[in-house]
Amino acid sequence: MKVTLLLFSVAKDLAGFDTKELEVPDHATTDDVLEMLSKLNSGFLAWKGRLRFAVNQEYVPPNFELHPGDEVAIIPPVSGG
Amino acid sequence: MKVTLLLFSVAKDLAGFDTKELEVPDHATTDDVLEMLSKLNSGFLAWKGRLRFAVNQEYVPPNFELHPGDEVAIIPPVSGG
Amino acid sequence: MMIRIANEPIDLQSIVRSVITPESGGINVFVGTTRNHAGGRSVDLLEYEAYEPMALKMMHAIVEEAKERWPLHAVAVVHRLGRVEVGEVSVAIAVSSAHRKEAFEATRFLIDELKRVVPIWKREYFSDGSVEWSQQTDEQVVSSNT
Amino acid sequence: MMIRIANEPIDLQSIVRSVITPESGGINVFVGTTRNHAGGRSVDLLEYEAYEPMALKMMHAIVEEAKERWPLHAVAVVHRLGRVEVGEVSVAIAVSSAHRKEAFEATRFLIDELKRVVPIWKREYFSDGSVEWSQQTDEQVVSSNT
Repeated sequence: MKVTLLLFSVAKDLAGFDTKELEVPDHATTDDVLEMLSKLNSGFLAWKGRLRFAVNQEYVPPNFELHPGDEVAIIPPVSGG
Repeated sequence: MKVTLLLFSVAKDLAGFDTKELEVPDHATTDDVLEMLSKLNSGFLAWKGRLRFAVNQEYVPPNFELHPGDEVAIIPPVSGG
Repeated sequence: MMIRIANEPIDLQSIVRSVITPESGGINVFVGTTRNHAGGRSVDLLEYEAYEPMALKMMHAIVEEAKERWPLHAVAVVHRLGRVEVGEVSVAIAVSSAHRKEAFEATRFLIDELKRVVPIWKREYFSDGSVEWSQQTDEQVVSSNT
Repeated sequence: MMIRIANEPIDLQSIVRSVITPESGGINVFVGTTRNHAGGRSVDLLEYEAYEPMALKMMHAIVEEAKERWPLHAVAVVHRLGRVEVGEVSVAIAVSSAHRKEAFEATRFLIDELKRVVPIWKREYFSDGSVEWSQQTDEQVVSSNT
């Protein structure tokens, strides 16, 4: 299935892109996405504990299951204000 | 001795004036001033516990002794803000 | 340090700008406006009077106390006098600090202290035509119908 | 309810005016400005980016939560994006209530929550030429020299 991946801040810098149509296995989870990214750049491993995921613009619990067409965003520690 | 009396808010309304050169006995205190005003308008008695005095633009303790030329102000409950 | 009594409308932008420093990370601002009710009764207008020289002295004194208690960068306190319509600004206090916690605490302290010690009085013009000195603390109301 | 992401300088007067209602007695405002230092190093400029649709959703969500917790009259939250010079306003939050206590508490809650959950990131342009994503909590700094 296809999901849309959005990356911001340090995650964007680590990946080298800010948005991508991603092909993932059925029932893939946010952990699986992070694993795919870690293969691209092992720097993601060091950030693992501090990256949150949002699916369709809502924060989701760890290892959240994805569905076709989901908008999946990686949210590094926010620093607004 | 002479002091300058300033009245504000309800105290001004009770006295009917806002400033007066007042002749008081030597060693007169703020309590003595309030007693003089109470003779002018007994309405001051009801307010006694809630009127503060300032002498030369500083709050003073109860029954504070006055000196010639003092600027004596009666400060009803303030309501700025 | 902008500490003043104003006879004209208060300009918030200039008050906030006066406390911004390059070191400041957090600015807190309290704005008091005229309410359309007091003690359950409808109010049309407020009128403020002050013992001006002492009011300014006390405003400086409470600012000095706030600066002793918290590491502040700058403070502004402006209070309006005269007639103030419903919805208009009667008082504005702005405080800047490196961190927001201190700015919040100092602003709260300053408005609480201002209301406690600064010799300023407001007269409420009620919709029923009566005019009274404000009784902030549910104290006996002295009427002065005009 | 003024809840926006702004690409232009923030106008404080209009933000405060947007929360004044005839019933309001106390308005509290938090203003965040760009500081000239971070972690002991000199900063020239900040640049903010956001996950905009989610940032707006979260801004609405925290405002709704504040309105459930406190009896508020009106709330405004505006965050700036893009380059913000030292001393310029990056965020402004204004809250009106009948009494000041609630306005102070709700404003404090809103800026704390905004900094915790709203997906906005700032990049610090240091005077030494390096550019880094801000690490608010003394976390490991990831450098991205440009």
